[in-house]
Amino acid sequence: MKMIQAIIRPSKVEEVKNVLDQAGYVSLTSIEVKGRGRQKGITQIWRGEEYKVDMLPKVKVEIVVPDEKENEAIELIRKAAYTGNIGDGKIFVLPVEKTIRIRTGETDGKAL
Amino acid sequence: MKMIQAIIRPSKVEEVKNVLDQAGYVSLTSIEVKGRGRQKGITQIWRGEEYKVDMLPKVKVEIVVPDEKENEAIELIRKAAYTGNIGDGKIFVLPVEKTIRIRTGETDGKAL
Amino acid sequence: MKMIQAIIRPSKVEEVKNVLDQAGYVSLTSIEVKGRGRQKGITQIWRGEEYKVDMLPKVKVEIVVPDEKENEAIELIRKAAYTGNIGDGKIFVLPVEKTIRIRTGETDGKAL
Amino acid sequence: MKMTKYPTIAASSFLLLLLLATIAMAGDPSGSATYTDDVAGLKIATNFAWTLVAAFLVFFMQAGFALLGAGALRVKNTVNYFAKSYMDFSIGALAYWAVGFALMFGGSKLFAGLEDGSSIIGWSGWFLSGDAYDVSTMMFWMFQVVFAATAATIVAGACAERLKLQAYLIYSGIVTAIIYSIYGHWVWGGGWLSTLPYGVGARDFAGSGVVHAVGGLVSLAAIMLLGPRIGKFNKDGTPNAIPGHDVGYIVLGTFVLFFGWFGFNPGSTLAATDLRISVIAVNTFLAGAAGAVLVCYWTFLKTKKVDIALTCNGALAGLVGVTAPCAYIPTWAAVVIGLISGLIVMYGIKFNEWVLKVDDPVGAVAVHGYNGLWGLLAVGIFADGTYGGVSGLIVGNTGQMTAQLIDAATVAVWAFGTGYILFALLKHTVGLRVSKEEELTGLDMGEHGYSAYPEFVIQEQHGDIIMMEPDSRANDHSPDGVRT
Amino acid sequence: MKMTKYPTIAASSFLLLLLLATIAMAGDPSGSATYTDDVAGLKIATNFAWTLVAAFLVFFMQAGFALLGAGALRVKNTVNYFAKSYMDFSIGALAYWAVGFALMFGGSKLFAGLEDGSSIIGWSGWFLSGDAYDVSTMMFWMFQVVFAATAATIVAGACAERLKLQAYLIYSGIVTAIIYSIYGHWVWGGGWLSTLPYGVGARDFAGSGVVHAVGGLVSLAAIMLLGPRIGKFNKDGTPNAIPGHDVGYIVLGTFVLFFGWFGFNPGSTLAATDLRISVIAVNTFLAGAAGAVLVCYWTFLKTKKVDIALTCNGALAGLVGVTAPCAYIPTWAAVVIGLISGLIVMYGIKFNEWVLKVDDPVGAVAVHGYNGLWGLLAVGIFADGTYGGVSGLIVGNTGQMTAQLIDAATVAVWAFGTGYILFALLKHTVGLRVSKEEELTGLDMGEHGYSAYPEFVIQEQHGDIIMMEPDSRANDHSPDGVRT
Amino acid sequence: MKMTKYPTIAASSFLLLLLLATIAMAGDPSGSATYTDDVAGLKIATNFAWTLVAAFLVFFMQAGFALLGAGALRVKNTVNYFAKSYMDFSIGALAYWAVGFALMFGGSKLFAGLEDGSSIIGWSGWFLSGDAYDVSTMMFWMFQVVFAATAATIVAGACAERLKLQAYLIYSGIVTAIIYSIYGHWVWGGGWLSTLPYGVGARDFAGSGVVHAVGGLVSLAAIMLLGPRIGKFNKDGTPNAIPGHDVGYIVLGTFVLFFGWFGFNPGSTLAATDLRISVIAVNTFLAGAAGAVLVCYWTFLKTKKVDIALTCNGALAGLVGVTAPCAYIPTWAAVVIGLISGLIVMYGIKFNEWVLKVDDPVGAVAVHGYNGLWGLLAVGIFADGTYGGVSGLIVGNTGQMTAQLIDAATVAVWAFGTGYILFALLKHTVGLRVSKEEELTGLDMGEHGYSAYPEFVIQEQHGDIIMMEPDSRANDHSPDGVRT
Ligand SMILES: Nc1ncnc2c1ncn2[C@@H]1O[C@H](COP(=O)(O)OP(=O)(O)O)[C@@H](O)[C@H]1O
Ligand SMILES: Nc1ncnc2c1ncn2[C@@H]1O[C@H](COP(=O)(O)OP(=O)(O)O)[C@@H](O)[C@H]1O
Ligand SMILES: Nc1ncnc2c1ncn2[C@@H]1O[C@H](COP(=O)(O)OP(=O)(O)O)[C@@H](O)[C@H]1O
Repeated sequence: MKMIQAIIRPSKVEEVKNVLDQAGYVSLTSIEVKGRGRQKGITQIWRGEEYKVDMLPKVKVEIVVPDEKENEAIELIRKAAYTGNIGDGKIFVLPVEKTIRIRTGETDGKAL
Repeated sequence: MKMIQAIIRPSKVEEVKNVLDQAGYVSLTSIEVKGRGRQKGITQIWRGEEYKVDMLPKVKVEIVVPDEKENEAIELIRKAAYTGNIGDGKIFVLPVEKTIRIRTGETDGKAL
Repeated sequence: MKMIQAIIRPSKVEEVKNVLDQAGYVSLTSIEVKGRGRQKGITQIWRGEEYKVDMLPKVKVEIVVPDEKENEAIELIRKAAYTGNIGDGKIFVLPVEKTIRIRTGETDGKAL
Repeated sequence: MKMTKYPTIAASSFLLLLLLATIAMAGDPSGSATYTDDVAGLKIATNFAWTLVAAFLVFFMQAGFALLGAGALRVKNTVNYFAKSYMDFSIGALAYWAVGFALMFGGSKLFAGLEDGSSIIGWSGWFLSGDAYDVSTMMFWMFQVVFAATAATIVAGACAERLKLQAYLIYSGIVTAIIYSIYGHWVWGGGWLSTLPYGVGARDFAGSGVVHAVGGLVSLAAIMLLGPRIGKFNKDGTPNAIPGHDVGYIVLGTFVLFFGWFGFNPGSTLAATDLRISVIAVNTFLAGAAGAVLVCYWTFLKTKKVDIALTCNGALAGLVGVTAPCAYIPTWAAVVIGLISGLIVMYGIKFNEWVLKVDDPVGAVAVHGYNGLWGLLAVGIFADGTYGGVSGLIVGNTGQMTAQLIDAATVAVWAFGTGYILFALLKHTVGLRVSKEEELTGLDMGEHGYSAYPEFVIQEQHGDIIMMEPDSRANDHSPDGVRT
Repeated sequence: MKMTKYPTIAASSFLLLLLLATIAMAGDPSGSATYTDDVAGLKIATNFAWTLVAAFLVFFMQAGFALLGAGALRVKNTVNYFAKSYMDFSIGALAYWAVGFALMFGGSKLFAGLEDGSSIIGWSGWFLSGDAYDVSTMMFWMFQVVFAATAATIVAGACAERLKLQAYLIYSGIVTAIIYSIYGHWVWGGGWLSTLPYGVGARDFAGSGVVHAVGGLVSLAAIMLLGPRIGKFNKDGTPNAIPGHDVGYIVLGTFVLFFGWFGFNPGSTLAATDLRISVIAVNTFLAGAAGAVLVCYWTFLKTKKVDIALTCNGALAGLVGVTAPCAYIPTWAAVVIGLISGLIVMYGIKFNEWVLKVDDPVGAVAVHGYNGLWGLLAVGIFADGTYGGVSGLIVGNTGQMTAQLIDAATVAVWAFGTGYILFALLKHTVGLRVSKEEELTGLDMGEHGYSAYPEFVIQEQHGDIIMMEPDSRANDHSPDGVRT
Repeated sequence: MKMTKYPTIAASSFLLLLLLATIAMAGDPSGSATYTDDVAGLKIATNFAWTLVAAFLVFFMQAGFALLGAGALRVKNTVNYFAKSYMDFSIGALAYWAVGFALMFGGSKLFAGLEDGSSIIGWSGWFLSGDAYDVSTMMFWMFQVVFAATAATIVAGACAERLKLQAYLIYSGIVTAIIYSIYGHWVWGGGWLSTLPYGVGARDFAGSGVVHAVGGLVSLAAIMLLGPRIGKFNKDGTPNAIPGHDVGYIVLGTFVLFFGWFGFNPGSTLAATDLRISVIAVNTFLAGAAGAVLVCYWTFLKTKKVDIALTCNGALAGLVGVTAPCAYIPTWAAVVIGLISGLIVMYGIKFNEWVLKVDDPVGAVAVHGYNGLWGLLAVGIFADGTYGGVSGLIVGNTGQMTAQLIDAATVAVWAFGTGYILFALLKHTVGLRVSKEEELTGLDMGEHGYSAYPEFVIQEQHGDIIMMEPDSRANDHSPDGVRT
């Protein structure tokens, strides 16, 4: 199994979730993060002084899928999160060795 | 080493922590997340309109253990987080290649 | 590629980021977490009663690097996050199988 | 205000006294001519104190509006709403000082410097200069300006989360200086509505119509032209809930508004020597309480939950509804008015969302607009003849109701009409709406360059919301952890 | 209120004047018979203005209670607490209008429409109808209703985080309409306590007993029947700290309450022509300040930290303690009373948690209950005879102390007893407590279907708390990053 | 206050009347000798009511200061700031009761018990005991103590996020009891500044100098000795922005302060029978509005953003600027004063950060210090001679300006000088500054042992901030998601 971690714009979360939902990937976890990448940060103002915040709010969506679904899920996320502008984010894939559903004790394939 | 990621109910965090503590697993990290699984979400109300929120607050507990402790730790968490109702959550196990304690520079086994 | 997860003091985040920045590691993600380790927690007071909070606020910095940069990045973080006191935190290294830049579709090396 | 409020008991009125004095002698900037060390002078001083303290309370309502609105919006638009709330009274104060007051009370001859005007419009007292540099005129201005600011601020809530700040700032000055002031002239400035040949003429004691209906109906025109927020309506036209970010702010704002209303209504006598102030205060309290109680129980019976945000709207609805009649009615009528106001606000919000399909994030149209109209009619129904010679249907009098109907129709046409024209003009000049990108990111970043709570970790709510199918509502009320 | 407050100087009192007037002529709804254009009329108007403004300030205390309580609770119960705070005054207003006022002041003959009643209970003035439709009666009602609402709201804090909303709403009406009003009759409505044959009879100037002790001791009965929150006590019976979610709300709530107290105490003369108002205001300020200073330094000396949440309780304790005696004492006594109040609240909270083992999330029992009783006794100690003929121990008089002791004992028995019966009845009918599941999830979801701050990321605190062993307290104060 | 405010119209003044009465008869604790049932007595009662209500409003400003400051700071120092805000008025009240009032008004002979003192310092009225146990003296004390507390609290904001609580608590008592009171004696207590032989002597109607300049300039001395917060200045001396954690608190605090200012300025007549109160209220409103409007548009034109936090400072600047002249000027002058105040605050903040290189987290020095001085001079410029015999440059009179310049110079030297000495002494005794570790962790944990919002997930902001190079400002305003 793989854990797909997608770091995306907050404004794209809804779209990503909907797309995954429709394709049958209902289960997922999301986390508020802050990130820095090629995007340079945005200018803010405080009492007349301008300054730049280089860590921007992003959302990390984590979804664990069976190996064979990896590419499909990545493609779905990529398309839904795309705007073409810097700051669109990144997807990381990590190996998952075991999955257990707490309620039933089922493992791996059955637990997803 | 393994990183055990358990996504559990917020109301079960205390119990999980206590159980781990007593079994000698003091060190751990927790993160507030929102998740969607088989649980369908809960109904909320705003100015007379009912709606459903499908992402529910969960807590992700991360604990890195030596390979041989993996199963014990999983069992402890599973029992403590169990209620038998949908929404109990899931446990994922990821491989960890290296661990370093910042204060001492010790690595791996010694760093846990 | 590797995902380096460093759990550090909130007051050290700025230093860690600056050091990484100067060494060319601009991209990273940070998450607010709470953690328990050897550090025993701190005493707090509420309406005249003292109590101890055992989960302390920490920041988890995640940075994905090519395999060959792993050690350099770890060293940089370790030095910047070091105070020598309990609570300095830990670094975990996880394998990453794939990286995709959403904007361009580039993968792996190019996506970092 | 005075003339139109109780002309039939004018002989016993302190203001007439002042009137005679001030007209005879032009402006008295120091007050040393107006005040004399006897019963007459002391009476003036007592009423100055009363009116000014009431004005200060009404001023504080601005904070209530700011809180109420901000709490009902999402985090990303909080700074923007606070900025609008803050700036509208600042700009409004200058606009009303320069122009509005003269349009509204010129020709009323109520105080020095207000000599010139017709029954349609006034034209004296500009900049409070000349003879209007007078302690009595200033006392009166102070009470009036806080009302003018209230009318303007109502619109901020209805248009929130998408209206350009720049358009708002322009709008704000124009409503205060012109739309509000001209209609106000007709009712409180001695204009034609106050002298209608039915009953004693149209009566709107503390401004259900002048303040609230104007604000609420300009709001309606504005949100029609502005369109709903992204995500408010689904493709099939059904509305989505977009919950506010701080329920504490909503409740606190309602408390502050309720508190300020005790300046708004009882203060509108401009005189503590008019002892009816106590009845007015009691009626105000009871109507607000009744509006809240109705909504609280109604929603509880329907959903088994107490919807406190809607209940707060119910309280405000009751307060708006009783604002016009508060001086003329017995206490039981205040309770009845409040209960009906509660119904109006609940069904008014549903009507706006499901029938008109307009998006009013704070419920301003239902709270202020519909209940403002209701308040005008309530005068014609419940006035019991014990005060100001105003008698309504409950004492068998129909003439007053005619006057009130004309007034309600007039304000509906005037406020909606001028509001529509104003916002249409703005739409084709500076533009009404922020870009889609800015709306999604939030107006705080776009218009202000900072966010309200930069150190708190925030999560977008909107992406998680699924509206309930009307038929699936019965089940699934289970909280987290209950098998469904 | 009047009769019992300073009967010995009744001749100089404006109310008696009114009394004569109103009794002779039945209700005067317009005020035109009560007000006359001379010194007598103007005096009435001045006192109307004073009393009404004071009533408005007291009304605003509701916002203070809401903030104070909400800040001391966890996020997951915030909406619920705000809802209780908001609804109790709404329901209370209607209950007091219908029933409470008539029970409390019927027979006092203070104003028109209050003729019938005995020294145990009153029975006239229902619904403010009939002769009670009178400007003076209404002025008086307005001041009284805000006090009645205060008594009810105190209990909300003590029972927070676990009491069913439905039980609370029923409770709220009954306390305001009956428990509060009947005891109030005995002290302020001309009842038996005010005419005790010791000193000048029991005196409770602005309600340490009538308002605060009643609220605080009903609270004690309620939390005994209700039981502690899950997690408050360990198996060995030691209490855990459950910190509140917003210290800013606690401080802000205290400011608002302090502000409102300037209506509560000085307003209780019902007359600005009673110039003692200035002494009352000063005593109020000093006692509140002294209570805060004591707690601030006491906790600092013990823990090297300033416990501002507890300090706010100290300020309120001082205010409660001085509420009964504020009119009768010199300024140094106000300072002493405030200091002692600070001690009472600190040790009262400890006593409740460690000895009684009851769970009072906001400290209502100690702040209002114990200090309410202390205030009654303080009259018997510190009254210096300069006002209302009330002389206490410091001027060598023991009779007044006897009356105060009887009053204190009476309120303790009455409030605790009726409170216990009421909550026991509720427990066996609608039930007092939410389900364990709902308590853990929070009452906001269970009773209201939404959370207070839906966009903020929240973390449960309770799971992280370990109470300190009493002997391990010395070490380990180190902040994050210091080697321990 | 009185004597210096309108000595030339003293004959018509109610206070003189009181004066004659009280001096003849020593303290009147019950008020029964002061109040008589006639026009004279009623006048006193009316003015008591007015002054006390105004004092209550000024008291409430403490909540405004607390909110304003807390909102402008980081989460980790919120409890500490609230604690300072709360404790300074508590300690200040006791200090002013014991010592300050006697130093300030002793010898003024304004009321009973204030007989002894010189033109430099007073020495009677300690502890409000002896003859000062008098209703009129108490009324006066109540109004004065809330002003004293205001002066002290201003410094809390300037020193926030690094000043030891213990040092603050000591400072607070000393400023209120001594530094504020002695200078206050010179201006309001009949001291030498009020009797300067230029114009009618120095005039500071409601305390631009006495309250605000004192607070603001003591602040300047304090922050010079204290040094900037860690991270405020870069190695090259350029300042960094450290945004506040809650913009809502800033706006709400400003609303509360504005509301309270209507007690501060109009209340300073101590008399509703001085009908100039209406002009004062209007001028107060207009100056505050003008200050806000100027800053709002000025920043908008420069940055295309509306900086609402700075705009709130603009409103307060206008209010501070008009505080001294509010009684003496026509309305257009209030607008002009407010506009200039807006400029002063914007450039004052820049001057402090870029030239003096001091760190004032809330802008207290610019808002209160610089605008306090401006207010004193504005009297000399804009007084139009219609009130109190004060005539400035606009009516061709230069004498008054001389007096005002002397006053401004005096307060600058006195407040900065004594403030510097006091903080230098504290620095070498208890120490001014918390440890570096505590500052980084936040004063909430270090001084109080808890955090303001324990259940909210908080992220440090400071680490993310990069100041803009002055030349790189033009580009890169794009919100998230726009290609840069
Ligand atoms: N190497 C990395 N390690 C960890 N997080 C990263 C890394 N690269 C990017 N991110 C995360 O992805 C987010 C988006 O990256 P960004 O560079 O803005 O996208 P792009 O360059 O593809 O337009 C960043 O804000 C950061 O949170
Ligand atoms: N495949 C997955 N990938 C990522 N997170 C998941 C996945 N499945 C479940 N989760 C997380 O676990 C939480 C609990 O899952 P849920 O389906 O409610 O449990 P169960 O179905 O076992 O009762 C979800 O809210 C989500 O955060
Ligand atoms: N085995 C572990 N699994 C997960 N998180 C850990 C583990 N060990 C430490 N941590 C995280 O690292 C943080 C710092 O650890 P700590 O024990 O205080 O450091 P040290 O002991 O090296 O001084 C903890 O607060 C926790 O969040």
